[in-house]
Amino acid sequence: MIPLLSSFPLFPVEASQQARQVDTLYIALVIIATFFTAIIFISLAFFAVRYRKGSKASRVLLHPENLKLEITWTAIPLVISAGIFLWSAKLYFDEHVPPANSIEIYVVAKQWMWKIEHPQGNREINELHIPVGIPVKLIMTSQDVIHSFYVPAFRVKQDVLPDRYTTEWFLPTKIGEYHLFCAEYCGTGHASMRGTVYVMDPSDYQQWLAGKTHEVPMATTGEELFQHFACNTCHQENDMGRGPSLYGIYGSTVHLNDGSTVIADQSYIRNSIDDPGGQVVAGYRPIMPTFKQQVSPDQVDQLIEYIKSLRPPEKVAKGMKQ
Amino acid sequence: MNTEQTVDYLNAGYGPKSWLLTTDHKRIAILYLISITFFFFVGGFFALIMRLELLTPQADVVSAHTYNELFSMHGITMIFFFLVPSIPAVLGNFLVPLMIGARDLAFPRLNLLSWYLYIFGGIFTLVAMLTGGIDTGWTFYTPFSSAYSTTNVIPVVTGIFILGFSSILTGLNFIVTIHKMRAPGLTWFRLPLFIWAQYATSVIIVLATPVLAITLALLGVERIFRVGIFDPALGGDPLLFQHLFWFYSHPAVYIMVLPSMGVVSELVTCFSRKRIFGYYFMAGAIMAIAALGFLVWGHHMFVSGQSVYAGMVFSALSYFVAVPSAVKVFNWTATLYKGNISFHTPLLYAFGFIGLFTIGGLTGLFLAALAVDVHVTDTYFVVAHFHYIMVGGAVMGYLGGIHYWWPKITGRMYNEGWAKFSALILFVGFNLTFFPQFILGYLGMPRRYHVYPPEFQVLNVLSTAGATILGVGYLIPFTYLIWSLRKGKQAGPNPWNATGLEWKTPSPPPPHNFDKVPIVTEGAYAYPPILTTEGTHGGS
Amino acid sequence: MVDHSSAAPHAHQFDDIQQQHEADSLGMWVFLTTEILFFGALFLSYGIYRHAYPEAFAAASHFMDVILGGINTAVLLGSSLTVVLAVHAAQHGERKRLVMFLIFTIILGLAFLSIKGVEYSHKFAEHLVPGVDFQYKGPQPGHAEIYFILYFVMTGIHALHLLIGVGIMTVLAFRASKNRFGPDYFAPIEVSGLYWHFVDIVWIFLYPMLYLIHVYH
Amino acid sequence: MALLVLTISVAYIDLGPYNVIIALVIAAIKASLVAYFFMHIRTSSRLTWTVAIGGFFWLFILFSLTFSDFLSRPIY
Repeated sequence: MIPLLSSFPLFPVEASQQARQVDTLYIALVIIATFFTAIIFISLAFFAVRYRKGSKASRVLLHPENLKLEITWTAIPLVISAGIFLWSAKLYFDEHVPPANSIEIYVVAKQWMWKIEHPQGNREINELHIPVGIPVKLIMTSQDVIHSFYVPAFRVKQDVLPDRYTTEWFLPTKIGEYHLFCAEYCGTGHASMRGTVYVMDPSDYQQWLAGKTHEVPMATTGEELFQHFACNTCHQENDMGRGPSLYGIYGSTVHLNDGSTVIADQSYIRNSIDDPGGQVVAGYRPIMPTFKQQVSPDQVDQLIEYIKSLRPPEKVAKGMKQ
Repeated sequence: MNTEQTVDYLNAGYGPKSWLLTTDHKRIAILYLISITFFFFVGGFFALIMRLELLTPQADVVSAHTYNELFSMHGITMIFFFLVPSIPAVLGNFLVPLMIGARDLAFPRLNLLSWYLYIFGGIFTLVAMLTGGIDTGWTFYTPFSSAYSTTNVIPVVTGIFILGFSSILTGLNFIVTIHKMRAPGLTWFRLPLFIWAQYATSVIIVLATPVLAITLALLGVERIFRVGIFDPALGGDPLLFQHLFWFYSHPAVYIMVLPSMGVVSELVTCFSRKRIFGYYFMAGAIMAIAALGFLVWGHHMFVSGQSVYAGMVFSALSYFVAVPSAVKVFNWTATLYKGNISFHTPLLYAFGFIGLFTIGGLTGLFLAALAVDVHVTDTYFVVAHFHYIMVGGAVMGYLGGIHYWWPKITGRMYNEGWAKFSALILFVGFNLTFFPQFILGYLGMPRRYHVYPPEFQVLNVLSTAGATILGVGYLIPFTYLIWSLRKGKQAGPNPWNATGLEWKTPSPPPPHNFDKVPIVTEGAYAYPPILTTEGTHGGS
Repeated sequence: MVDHSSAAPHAHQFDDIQQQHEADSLGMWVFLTTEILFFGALFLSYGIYRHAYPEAFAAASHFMDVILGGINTAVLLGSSLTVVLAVHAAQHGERKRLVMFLIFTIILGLAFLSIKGVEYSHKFAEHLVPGVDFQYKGPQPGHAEIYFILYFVMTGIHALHLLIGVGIMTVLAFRASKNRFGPDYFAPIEVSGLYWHFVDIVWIFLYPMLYLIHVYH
Repeated sequence: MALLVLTISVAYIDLGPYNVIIALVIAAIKASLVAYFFMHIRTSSRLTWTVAIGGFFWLFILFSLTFSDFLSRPIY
């Protein structure tokens, strides 16, 4: 019985915090659905037998329409629905707010593979190694079409779009190996765009990170790129350059030319590299050329990681604007 | 017997010209019946090969690319060329004028044009699919469809564009006909629910189809000129495509299932010999579904990168659609209460519809529940869910309707024993095919996969076994219905003793439907009261 | 278009000419709602991208010829007026006036299309045709390109509608000259008039959205 | 009626520069006038009103729900 069950599962493994929460909601829904299906099926069967043609059951009917009944069975589904909505919306919202202490890992999807890079510089393809018990946030983008990063054991899924970042987070709770699927149809090799997520003991994870000795941290690679593309000639440590300083900019609120503000997150940095004229910092002229053709999505990720590592040298310098 | 002498719509003229140039709504319905049956079996054939491939975890029947073409062609054929036109274009075309006591639809020539557009678009698409293939899925998501696919995207999209006009013309025709051509005394709230359903469906068609048309046109422009409308690499936004696409394609689900709901209301009342329970709520629910169905398209996009807040709005609105659907199921069930039920084949299909639609509808709640949807969207759970609605719902209703009105359409009865047997086979085959897919989906098997991890195999084998039964099940009615054309018993004008104007004229009806314009004095389903405790049934 | 005139006073499926007239008119209105949604989806795409790239859109609209566009607006409004007068003439059985106003309408329609053609040829000359020949000197050429695509698609589909309208009007004028219409039977004129007005209304929105963005920048 | 058209077109070009909302409001007014007088909505049945308004209402649905996504998107 047991080997059969393991080769023929009827319920997926729960390997993340979200999995437990989603399953609870799912089981509640199964109960509700079974209950109503049973009501309908049983009454169908009961009426079908009792009121079959020629049966002796009484057909005296007092009211052919029954307003109270109609209102009741309009209201009950409405109330139940409202309850499910609130419950599921809460979970959904939480699924989009990664905890501050999350490990951030970059994912680049392309036809038909997952390229993953850890901040420490470890790269892997179609594999994702993560520690158990620590929230992981994926910062994802695609090089070509829309993909979707789906780990059934974690009950999370998020489409991965070209020229844009989407994020997904989860808190793995169980050591093991789990499927990674591409869930958004992406062309011929869609079904083979699969991988494995390895949830490891934190110490094993550290060992794994260190095990690949030649890895250069993403921020370091990013710094080299920063110099290679001569970004540093304009974006200097202080605000004396032709472009704004990037020290301490990550995560801060930036005031733009048109009076609006924006949070300098990965999307903002990426947009500024691709389309520098789109969101110009207040006080600066739109002189930066686009680097869209020169910089690959992986390199953008490395630049972001570098910019993230730039802490403000002095608090005073930050407020200064031309 | 005496039908030999009387002129009916079938013997009013002979030869291909009398059919291909006809403006008689009943003949056009027959043209549609033949063409959609053809497309149904084409689409079913694609499905069978897919199920065959999915027997094993490896690719052994077809290649990845062929499989992708198969599911795309299956979806496109079944949705655009079978389900959307099925009940409206066949039963609706035949019955709307008959049920409201009109001589024809308001615009008979437009009606014929609509069939020509359908058949032209259909053949165009089919040829395009078979010559150059199409591997985008029926959803045509950008930028894959506009910049990456190397298949015949433009011709296929053109075919669907043409088909869109056919739909719009049919919808427009029904709306005008129902508004302007009802028999004297036939007020809105005396209309059979089938007419309400056709009306609501037409409203959806007319309002949603143009958006699909323009979206596909923009996709074509993007693909031909390599410019960015939806392609993010060129500044476009693929989510805009998804919004526009689902603005049509979610309501399209109701285009497919609402007419079936109308059919089921006719069947349940006729065979329990009772007025429908809660007529006003039923009519209201139809219109509510049609209207609310337009507010929920974003629930196809919960993981697409759509704003979290928009997702919540769409989720909340989705639950409002669930309510009128639930009301309808309750009312059908309540109609049976204290009825006088005789189990003819159409009623079996109606039972099948109610049961399967209930399961399909309730699993819709799972998908509207945001966090659960995140897990099951784009998996087999979704596949199972929409097949319960579209095959379990729409096709069951369609077959029920075909059986119910077959004597009216052809003047002949089919073999009841075979019919009941095939209804049972279809019900069993359907559940065996699609129920395992719910489990597969929750386990996490993504859709559109031709190879899969081995632990999913057992459920896939069950599903394929069911699909085989289902395939055979569809061939049985095809056979005995054709047989009945020659050998079936004469039906007479009203074999079911049903109310409704369509039964007050001979079967098959004369070319102009009614010799005298009927005058309506009572509401729909005015079955005589069923007599009391003695149990003597009060059929008229 | 909806067109059921025949020698018979009313088509067989109707009880009388009144019912037929109402059906024709309702049919056209329903058709126009599909048109609203058809163009509406385009306007939505425009709105989304304009919201996303306001500067690029404003800059790109500098290349529009406000004067020619303005003239075209006047031309179309004028043609709507001649259509109204044609319907009026048909209602009162004034055959000559009917034919005359239909011909005026056709001329104005063709005038609009010619001016549009001139504008298009300018765009070709200025290398502003996305997908064919697009060399844009202003800022954010990629986003400006979206503006030009939408410009061509929206005005192109609009022009196509107008072309169909001109075709219908030509048929009507021809049949009017054969005295097919009269005070009892003018639904085709009225219904085609509705279509014509709708095409006019679309342009009323297209003009400020495509041509007049930059004026306030 | 010709005068009406003329005034509106002139006023429209003058007011156009202010901003997009005014331009659209004027376009809407102009469109309504065309519909109201030229298309005989003025004298039409309730049904025609319903059909015309229905079309725009559905357009409003399309716009509002789509923009509900695009306008709330940066907040992530």
